[in-house]
Amino acid sequence: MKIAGCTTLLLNTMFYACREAAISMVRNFWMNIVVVFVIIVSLVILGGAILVVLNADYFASSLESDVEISVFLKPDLDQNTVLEIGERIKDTPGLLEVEYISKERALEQMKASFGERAGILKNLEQNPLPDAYRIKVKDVNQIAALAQSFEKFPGVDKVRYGQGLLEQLLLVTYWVRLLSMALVIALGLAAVFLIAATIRMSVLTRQNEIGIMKLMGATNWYIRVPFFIEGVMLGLIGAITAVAVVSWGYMELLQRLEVAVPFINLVPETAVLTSVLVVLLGLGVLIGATGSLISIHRFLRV
Amino acid sequence: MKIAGCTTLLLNTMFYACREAAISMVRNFWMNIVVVFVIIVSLVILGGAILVVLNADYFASSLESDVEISVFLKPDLDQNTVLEIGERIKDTPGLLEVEYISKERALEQMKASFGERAGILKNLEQNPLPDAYRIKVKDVNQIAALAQSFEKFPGVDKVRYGQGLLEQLLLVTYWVRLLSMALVIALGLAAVFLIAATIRMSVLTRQNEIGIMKLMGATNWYIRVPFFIEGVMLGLIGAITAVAVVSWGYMELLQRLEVAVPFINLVPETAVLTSVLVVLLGLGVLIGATGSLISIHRFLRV
Amino acid sequence: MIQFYNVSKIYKNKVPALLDVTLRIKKGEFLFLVGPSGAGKSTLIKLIYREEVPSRGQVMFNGKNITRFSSGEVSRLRRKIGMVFQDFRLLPNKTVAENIAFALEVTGASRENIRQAVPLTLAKVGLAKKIDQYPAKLSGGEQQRVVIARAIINNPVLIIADEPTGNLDPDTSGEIMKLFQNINRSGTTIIMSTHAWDIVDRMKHRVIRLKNGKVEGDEDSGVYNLAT
Amino acid sequence: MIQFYNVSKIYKNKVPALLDVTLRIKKGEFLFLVGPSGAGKSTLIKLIYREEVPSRGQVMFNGKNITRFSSGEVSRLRRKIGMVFQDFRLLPNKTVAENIAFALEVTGASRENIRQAVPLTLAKVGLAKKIDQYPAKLSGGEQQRVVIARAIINNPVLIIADEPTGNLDPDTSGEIMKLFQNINRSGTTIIMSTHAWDIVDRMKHRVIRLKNGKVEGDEDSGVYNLAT
Ligand SMILES: Nc1ncnc2c1ncn2[C@@H]1O[C@H](COP(=O)(O)OP(=O)(O)OP(=O)(O)O)[C@@H](O)[C@H]1O
Ligand SMILES: Nc1ncnc2c1ncn2[C@@H]1O[C@H](COP(=O)(O)OP(=O)(O)OP(=O)(O)O)[C@@H](O)[C@H]1O
Ligand SMILES: [Mg+2]
Ligand SMILES: [Mg+2]
Repeated sequence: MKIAGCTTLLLNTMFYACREAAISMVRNFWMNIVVVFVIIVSLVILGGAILVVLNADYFASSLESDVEISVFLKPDLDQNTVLEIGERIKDTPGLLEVEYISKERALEQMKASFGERAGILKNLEQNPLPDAYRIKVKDVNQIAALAQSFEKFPGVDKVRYGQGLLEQLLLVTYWVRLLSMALVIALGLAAVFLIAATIRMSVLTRQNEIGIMKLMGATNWYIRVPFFIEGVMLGLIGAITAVAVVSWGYMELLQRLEVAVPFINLVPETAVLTSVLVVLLGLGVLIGATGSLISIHRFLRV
Repeated sequence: MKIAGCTTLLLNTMFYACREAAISMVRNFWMNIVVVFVIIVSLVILGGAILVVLNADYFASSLESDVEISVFLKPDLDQNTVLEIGERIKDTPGLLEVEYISKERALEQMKASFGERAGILKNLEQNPLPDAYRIKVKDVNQIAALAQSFEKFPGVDKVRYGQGLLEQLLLVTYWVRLLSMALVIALGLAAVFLIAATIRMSVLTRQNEIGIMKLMGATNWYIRVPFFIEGVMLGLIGAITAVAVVSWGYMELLQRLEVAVPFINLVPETAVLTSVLVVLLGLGVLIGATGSLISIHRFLRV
Repeated sequence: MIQFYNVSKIYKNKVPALLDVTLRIKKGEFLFLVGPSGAGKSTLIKLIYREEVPSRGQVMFNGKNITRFSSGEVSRLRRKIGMVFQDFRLLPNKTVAENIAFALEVTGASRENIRQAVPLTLAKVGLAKKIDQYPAKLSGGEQQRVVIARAIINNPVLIIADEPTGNLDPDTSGEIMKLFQNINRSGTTIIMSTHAWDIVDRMKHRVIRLKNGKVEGDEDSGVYNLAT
Repeated sequence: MIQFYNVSKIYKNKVPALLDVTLRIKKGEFLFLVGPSGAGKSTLIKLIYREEVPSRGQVMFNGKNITRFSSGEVSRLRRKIGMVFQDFRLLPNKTVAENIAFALEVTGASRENIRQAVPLTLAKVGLAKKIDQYPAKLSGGEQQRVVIARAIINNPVLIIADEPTGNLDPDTSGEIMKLFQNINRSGTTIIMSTHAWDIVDRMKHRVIRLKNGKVEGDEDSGVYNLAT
């Protein structure tokens, strides 16, 4: 009997809370438009930042995977020594791929890369190029150390890797990541702050009403729950819209870029969009909940 | 007598309006924090977008100025014919610079650009390169037409220009400009909308007060002016902060990039920052004024 | 001073608050408006103050049809009238002094003028002590007296008081009625709606009796006429 | 039922509203609280309702010290009391029906229950017609009757009415007093602050007279005692 009564009370209260939240949202329509707009802007920027980071990573990794160490051998080594060196290189941990490039193949490749101007190479008396190993590494950050160790191998003349360029590229991706991270954190906090301020505003404009409700014997939770629901709903609506905007925008960008600038490679949509979608939705709800809880906690004390 | 009275009335009214605006801003402190924050975010993004556009333009123009047409001459022309062709080229309108590159100079340049690998060119029996004219054009978009016309000159073997790459780069800068413009317009409108919504909120929370004031015989302007001042002040505060943030951020970026990635060239600060500063300040005030006027017009009718 | 010609007021939600009211109020009169709750007293007052416009008929003030007033003219009209609202309508974010001063500020009075008039007027309603309080910190009767002070501060030609003694004890009511009486003697017209039958019976002024939006009685030196 | 032990209330701005008040109210009593404007009547009432806490002394309700109540206990206390506020405190965004229903909703009453009780209670105060109006669209006296309806709807053990007839005409006041009388006969305690000397004199109940925050008189079947 008592438990049934409690359940009814709870149901009634939940019904009331949802109705109040809905009424408040309809009543403060314009105000909520502003809030949702702010959340949308925050989350779209957040989503944009995530996509930029993902694409920067993608770009960086595509660059990184192209980066190789070239180990040039001394001229006039016999075939055995060349193979021995190859074995020693292959035994080094941390490598992805080791390829032997004979000087003949190197010349052919050079001719191919010269294209039209290959005529320049036609009249060479002898092949001036050395034998070489081309090595791909697992972790780009290990590349300098590995190159140094190969340099000490007997029979090795020179070791080359895209030193300057690679380091600079790594720095760029580092900065892109750092800036985006900072932006993401700042915007996340800003959105929470904005929701909190908004719910606070909503609390303030209804201060009178809340005071009266308390005097009528409404408990704190009876008054708080609608604001909580309101905050979460605002966050959710903002997040859903932001997800739509980001998805649409990214897909549009992909399509246009594919036609216009085919040489730029972006992360293909499906993989990225689902993760962004989940992150944004979760964040929207989290922002709404945190924001409203902060305001409720600070401004709805007895 | 009457005019003096009017002046006093006006002075009193202005004094009252500024005091009311100030009181309202202090009283709605947290709400105003939100508004100013939104304006700051909008203007910072706006400023960021402007800087991106400016830098993209700068980058594009630095690329464009590098783009040239190479007119390769047929082999074995006598010196006079070579000079004649040079004169004909120079007579064509729309060119910036025409430079003669003899085949000897071309080979030297090639050797220089090969650097370490220049050894490959050491054993050449004869210079395989042709004489050429290198031409810079005024308008990049004219480049294809000009190249075609040069191709028809007698004594000209081939005409080359960075076709594929240039076209793609032009497309990229076009897209950057288009997207930034869209972003700038969207954000400007969004900021106006937000200010309008905020002032409207401020009007709504004070609706009761406004009603009472009207009943006390206050004229419409007496009630409107404080809101207008409030809107302009909010816009101004937001703009000043945004200017500070953008200036600081850009200067910081410039400094860091100079140390970290010296090969990236950004527009040097002073020239850019002053214009951005002026644009943002003006926009802030404009946004504040427009926003409050919209709200006042729509929600403060008699 | 004021004429109603066949005035009806039907609110938006179809509530007929006043029906075909015709009456004339002369300058310098002291007039009681009585009638049961919901009879239309406040509505009649709101029509004079142009807070509402009549659905039918005309309201004239000093020979001008106020129904057709522009927003500027309405402001000017209201500045001439001292109004005691039934529901007070004090500005919650202003102190008692600021609330009263506001009625002078809108007329463009000098600050010197305001600084002198405010404490003087507050003293008249017995609230000198409460000058710097906010309305929410006052008792019901104290708030009502602030509203009365605000209505009389700029020496209006007409004072309209909508149940000005509803929250006052009989002694304080008596003081306020004496104040009104004095103001009336100096030439100001006073219209007062009230349920205080003892005051009406004692003061012997003109009484207009409303019921269901119609004028049921209009007597010089009348009485409240209790049904019971 | 209610005991005050040496209760003083000094508001934050140093206003002494109640000074050393000791009194005892028994279950089933009908009690008038009288005194001049600003005497401390509303303050005394707010202390029972736990809208304010005493600066010194204790207030007991049914043997419990309500000064020490937690927020949940305060809510439960308030749900047992029907309160008529001097300044109405109606929810402006709810209709008359919703306002009254709210007092039942907080007690967790079923919706069926609420749907039946609301029109019944409104009829008791003579406002059946206004059930779907918003408070702003009602006359002063009608709003006051909505507040009364809200106070009595959940059959509270105690009704506290702060000047419940300030905006009502004598006839309607009489009806409301009859209603209170009937509720009181069925065992409900009633505390009513008022300036209506005629009602106090006629009904002959216990009268507590406050002045400057002190109890100046406490008589069974007393009268208002006009100074004049
Ligand atoms: N703004 C409004 N919108 C709709 N109806 C209204 C409005 N104001 C008043 N009414 C209705 O008009 C009628 C007359 O109201 P009015 O306020 O004039 O009464 P009153 O004589 O002042 O009563 P009281 O003595 O209770 O103040 C009432 O039935 C009331 O419900
Ligand atoms: N919230 C408050 N803060 C400060 N002072 C207050 C507050 N409420 C009331 N007072 C002061 O306390 C005193 C008693 O006020 P109270 O409201 O109890 O009077 P009252 O007897 O109800 O008067 P009335 O008959 O006018 O309603 C008054 O001087 C009033 O100004
Ligand atoms: Mg009225
Ligand atoms: Mg009181």
